[in-house]
Amino acid sequence: MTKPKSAKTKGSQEKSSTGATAGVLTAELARRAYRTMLEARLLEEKLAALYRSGKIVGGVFLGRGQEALSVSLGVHLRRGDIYAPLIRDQAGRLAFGDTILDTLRTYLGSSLGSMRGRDGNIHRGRPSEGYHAMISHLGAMVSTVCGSLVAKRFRGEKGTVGATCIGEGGTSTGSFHEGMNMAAVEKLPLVVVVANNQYSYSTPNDRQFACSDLLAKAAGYGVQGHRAVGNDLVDCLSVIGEAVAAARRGEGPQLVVADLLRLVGHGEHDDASYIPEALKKSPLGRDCLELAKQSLVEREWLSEEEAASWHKAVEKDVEETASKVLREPAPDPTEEDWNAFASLGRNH
Amino acid sequence: MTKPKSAKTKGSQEKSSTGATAGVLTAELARRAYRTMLEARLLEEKLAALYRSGKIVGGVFLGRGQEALSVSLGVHLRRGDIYAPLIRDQAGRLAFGDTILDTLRTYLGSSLGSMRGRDGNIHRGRPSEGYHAMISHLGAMVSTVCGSLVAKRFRGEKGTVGATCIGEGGTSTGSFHEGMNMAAVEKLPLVVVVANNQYSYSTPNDRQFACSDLLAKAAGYGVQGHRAVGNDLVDCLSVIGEAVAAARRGEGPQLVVADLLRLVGHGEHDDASYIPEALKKSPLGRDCLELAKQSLVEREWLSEEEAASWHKAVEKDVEETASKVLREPAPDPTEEDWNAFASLGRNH
Amino acid sequence: MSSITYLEAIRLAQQRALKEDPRVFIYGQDIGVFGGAFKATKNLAKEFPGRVLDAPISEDAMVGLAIGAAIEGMRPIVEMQFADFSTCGFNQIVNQAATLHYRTGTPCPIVVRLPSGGTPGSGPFHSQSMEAIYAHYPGLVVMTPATVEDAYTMMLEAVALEDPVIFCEHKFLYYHLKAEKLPKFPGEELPFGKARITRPGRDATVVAYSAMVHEALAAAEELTQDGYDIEVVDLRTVRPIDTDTILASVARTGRLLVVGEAWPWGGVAAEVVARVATEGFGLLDAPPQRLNAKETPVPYHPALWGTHRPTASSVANSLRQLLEL
Amino acid sequence: MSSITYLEAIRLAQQRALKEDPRVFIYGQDIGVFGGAFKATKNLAKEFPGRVLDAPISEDAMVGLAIGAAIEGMRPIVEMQFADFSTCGFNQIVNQAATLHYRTGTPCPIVVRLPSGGTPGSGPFHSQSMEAIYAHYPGLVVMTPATVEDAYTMMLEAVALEDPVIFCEHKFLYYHLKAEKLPKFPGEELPFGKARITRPGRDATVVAYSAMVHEALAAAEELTQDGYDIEVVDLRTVRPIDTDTILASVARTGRLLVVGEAWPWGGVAAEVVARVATEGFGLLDAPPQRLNAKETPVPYHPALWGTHRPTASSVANSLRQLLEL
Ligand SMILES: Cc1ncc(C[n+]2csc(CCOP(=O)(O)OP(=O)(O)O)c2C)c(N)n1
Ligand SMILES: Cc1ncc(C[n+]2csc(CCOP(=O)(O)OP(=O)(O)O)c2C)c(N)n1
Ligand SMILES: [Mg+2]
Ligand SMILES: [Mg+2]
Repeated sequence: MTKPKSAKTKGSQEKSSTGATAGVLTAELARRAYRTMLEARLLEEKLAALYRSGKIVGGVFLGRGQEALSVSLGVHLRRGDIYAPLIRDQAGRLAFGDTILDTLRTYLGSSLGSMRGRDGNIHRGRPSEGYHAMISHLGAMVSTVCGSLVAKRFRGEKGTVGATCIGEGGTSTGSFHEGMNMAAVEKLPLVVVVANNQYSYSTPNDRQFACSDLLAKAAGYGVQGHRAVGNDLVDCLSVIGEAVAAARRGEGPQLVVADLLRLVGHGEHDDASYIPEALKKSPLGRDCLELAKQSLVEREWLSEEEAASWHKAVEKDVEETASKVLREPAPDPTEEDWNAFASLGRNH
Repeated sequence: MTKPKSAKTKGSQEKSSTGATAGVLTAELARRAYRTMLEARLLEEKLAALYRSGKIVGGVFLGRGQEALSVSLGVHLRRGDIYAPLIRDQAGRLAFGDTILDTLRTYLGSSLGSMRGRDGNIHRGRPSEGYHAMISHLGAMVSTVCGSLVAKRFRGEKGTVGATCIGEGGTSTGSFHEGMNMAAVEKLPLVVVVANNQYSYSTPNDRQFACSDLLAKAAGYGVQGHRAVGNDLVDCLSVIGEAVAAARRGEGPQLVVADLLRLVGHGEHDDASYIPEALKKSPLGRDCLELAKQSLVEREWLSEEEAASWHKAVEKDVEETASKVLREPAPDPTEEDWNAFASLGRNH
Repeated sequence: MSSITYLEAIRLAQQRALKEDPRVFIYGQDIGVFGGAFKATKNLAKEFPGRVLDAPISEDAMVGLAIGAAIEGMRPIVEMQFADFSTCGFNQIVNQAATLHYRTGTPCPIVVRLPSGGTPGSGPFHSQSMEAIYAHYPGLVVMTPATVEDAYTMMLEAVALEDPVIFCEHKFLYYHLKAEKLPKFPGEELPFGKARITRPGRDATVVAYSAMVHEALAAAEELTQDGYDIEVVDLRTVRPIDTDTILASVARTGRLLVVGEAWPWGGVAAEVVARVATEGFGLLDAPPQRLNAKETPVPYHPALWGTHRPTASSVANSLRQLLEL
Repeated sequence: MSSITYLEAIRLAQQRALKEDPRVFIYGQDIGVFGGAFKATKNLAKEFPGRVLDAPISEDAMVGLAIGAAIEGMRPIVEMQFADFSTCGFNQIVNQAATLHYRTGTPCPIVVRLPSGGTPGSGPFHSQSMEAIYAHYPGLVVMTPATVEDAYTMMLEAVALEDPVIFCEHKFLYYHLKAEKLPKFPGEELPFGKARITRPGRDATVVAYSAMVHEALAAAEELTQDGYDIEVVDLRTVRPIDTDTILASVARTGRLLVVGEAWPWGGVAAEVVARVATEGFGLLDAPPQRLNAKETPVPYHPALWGTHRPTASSVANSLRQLLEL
């Protein structure tokens, strides 16, 4: 089911990062990443609580355990880049500029949220600001990001990248394949991060794919491959930093594969009892937030005290924002324009 | 655009055949293969003539130049196997048991053909006999063959294989990807032959894919890979023979990649002027039928005289069959049942 | 006493199909040990080892596999995790499954289960009703059971049919609907393809299917207070459509309202209205009417969703208008 | 004097769009140097270097790419090689393009060109008319030009619209239809979304679109011999449908026949009949009728194909029956 691999195995076109201290990694970046992970974690805990208390209807889908990987992509993107996060990317979203406020608004369906109650939870974004709003159909965002990058190429914009994430299960979709191939043909500055969390919903990897290493797909598309240790923030930051930099330099699409575990169900309705205890106790199951703190403290980039005060501050922020949003108006069906067209009137 | 490769380059999971004299190759097999290639070639020439004279309406899509590769798969299949040929597989079809008669009937839309005028040309088959009838949508047959193999597994049938072909262009489809991955997960005895004829319709390879070698896809799916020299009958026979044997032995899906050129347009309406003369004159452009004859003659498996007499006999057969079919009744719309359902009456 | 839900009926029908017919197997994401996103295959993998298989996230290939297996004589059931994801298997369904028998004479007896329809908070991609899309294609049977009993017997019928069946099971009904016991065998009450007069009436006919049958029934109940007696027809299958039963009903009531949870353009309601207008024009005392979802994606917020789809109260409103025409 | 075909009109409209609007680019299989399977982009790659791009055989990703480019302000045109292959891009069209504006407020101005409809010998997979499938989805505009002039102006309109447009261009009309000159700009004759009274008449209204307009016109001509004067309405766009023009026509003639080349179930004809029955019931002197393709895949043999789709003579027959009702 799970195939633990040593972190730096080389795939055929794989580029190994130069390790934890590689190029782009600075204390400031790591601190920002850690703080954002913390925000994501505490915000998600609040979302789970709101779901349990019946305030959020539908579903809540969390990225617990995947914050290090997710944030590492988000922090390496900048204004003008394109980002299409997927299910478990609360941390990456916040790093890219999404807010605790808009997350809560969207989950709670507030009419003030960017989706205005029309769409919810993980399906949020602000496409006109380069922040794509995923559709549920896995794989679909790969080619969409390609399209935005093609637009930038047409406009002569240089040095911007596009990025998306996907689970190992999503790599089985035809969409993923077509998008990867297309990106490679067009040599687009696309970074695709595959979060191999060993399960797609309940399905273990041996029912999802049969290659011995997902990174072997890179050579099949003719793109560069990178491997990151999914729950090691410092490794994720440096590997993804290098992947994003390579894309920015014009080296074409970059595929990053990281093994990890989600430390939570597929959604909050799911107790993930299909994940064996032994796996949870394996290195894969170590909590990236905890590991990140240790690692930053060891490097003296962060003190325990600071971490604790951040925790408190974020908690407060989340609580206050949630109370505020809970008082915000729900969308009013009689005010809704009920029109799917941008240029046509209603009822066409 | 085209990336000529040495015939025996090793991909990561690639199995090279042991060469021209490998296991299964016998004079008898090679003679049968050659004769079938000849049938396919002469039959297709007739189809082209019927198209030019307006007798065949719609389109004619030929496999000229790809007979060696196509036939090599067909001759290695046997009763009980599953075969889903694609566009350029006239030779493989005949080897699998399709006939000159039914080909002509289908192209001419005869009501006596297996498609009864309802479908035509390359879209023919007898699914209930393991001979799938392709739909046009490229890639779709990969998973369909998987399904038939799963059925055989349910029934406990052992030692049968399923096989399909696809062009290099077809590998870009999501269907191809999903089917390959599924076959690998299920460890099915599937053989997929990719005929890399450098163009998909007019589109050169550099607009179709970016991997340096299509065989690199094998590792990405976790299937065994093989390379054949696409216009060398003896090499195709031995490589595909080995691939089919491996599938039969239970080694799971086998991907065969062969470089070659189609020596004809995409369809008979197309003059293929987009294919550069230099490429046509390269080793890739050598006619597999001619090469096969030389090779068999050199090995003293066939004499020039015999080849000439076969040519004559096949030509006669094709001509006589065509005259016969041309006199057969067209389907009568007033007799047609106009019912798409198997178990419901008309007009449901 | 334990009562049986609509969801459980579907599970039990699949269990029975697996038990009685060795050709049956089930294929879909998370349907094995996990028992499916909605638990429609709970325990079946254990009870029938090797016959309830987890699929990769590959809807196109899932349907392709089912077709290939059907060609070889199997009776595959494919579970889509949500109807909405069947768009990714659309090509195989409409171009291969639907055409196979006409083209080749080989039947394609597959069942594709679509957990369909809206539930609060499910949003644009987990709420769709795609029956009209599939019913457009000759060669596909489209079932839309509205009751626990029908969910059970129609699933058995679906497996038995020689044709590909799109089985639209409504997620809102999964837990909301219960029955005390199940019919012994299909056809006990009504044969395949026959609509049901769920509630006989005199003043107007409401034609509905799936979850909308229950909104129609509630609306009919509401209108008794105004002294109206409304007939409710449950289509049960939307392809084929039982036009005869509809026409007979309209012949009695003279008034027709068709309710569909999907969008109006080319939907079941359009098709039924077109048939009645064409074949039963003279039976109508008033213009036939239809009521559908609003013309947007299915919204996420429950307040929007509740207005987006037809409800008992909007059906009752439409009926009041119809009765005044 | 050189006359302009329907196909050439589409090519010229794309040329003009490329010339006048730097946001426009075209993406599709074999459309670059080769000029497309039907030559609808002939020479455009040369005239507009880098803006007419060959795509891999990846319909899903082709549409996805167009959507992403549209989000960033481009105006992509995607050519499907045949309408039939758009099933492989179906998910992106109906779930991403159609929903984007409603969900996010960001418009999705893409054009997806579908070479549609039957021609002799093209068979089940190169003949389909998919307008009803796409028109079902709120958020998609579906155009079905029937004339050379409309092919030209509507393509320009399609590129200008803020919404995703499914542009159903009919392959049978590609070479068969000719015009002497093209309109200068869209809207010169009729605004977007307005149907055309192609032939005024008194005794019955035939509503048609795309290739069927010409079958309807020939049938109308044939019926002059019986002394009937038939009005022919060309819908031009099937989403939106110009119900007002249809109702006004039926108000004059009292009789309605709707003709569609696609299958009947939930097709354009069903939708139009449903609208007229609902909104124009009192205008009808006889039951509204529809005529569609037969209920099978489109057959290969020309003799079967010629019977499968509506033709002038089957339209004339339907009209005669309608006039006797
Ligand atoms: C095309 C498609 N089919 C099915 C689903 C339903 N679905 C949602 S999440 C999920 C599992 C995804 O697994 P993976 O890609 O590994 O991501 P993870 O949830 O593990 O992060 C499935 C099957 C979907 N979203 N899209
Ligand atoms: C999904 C899909 N899209 C488009 C087409 C139209 N089409 C038919 S053949 C062809 C080119 C195929 O190229 P390749 O797979 O390389 O096979 P070859 O023709 O070279 O043998 C295309 C684009 C199709 N059949 N299916
Ligand atoms: Mg996963
Ligand atoms: Mg090719």
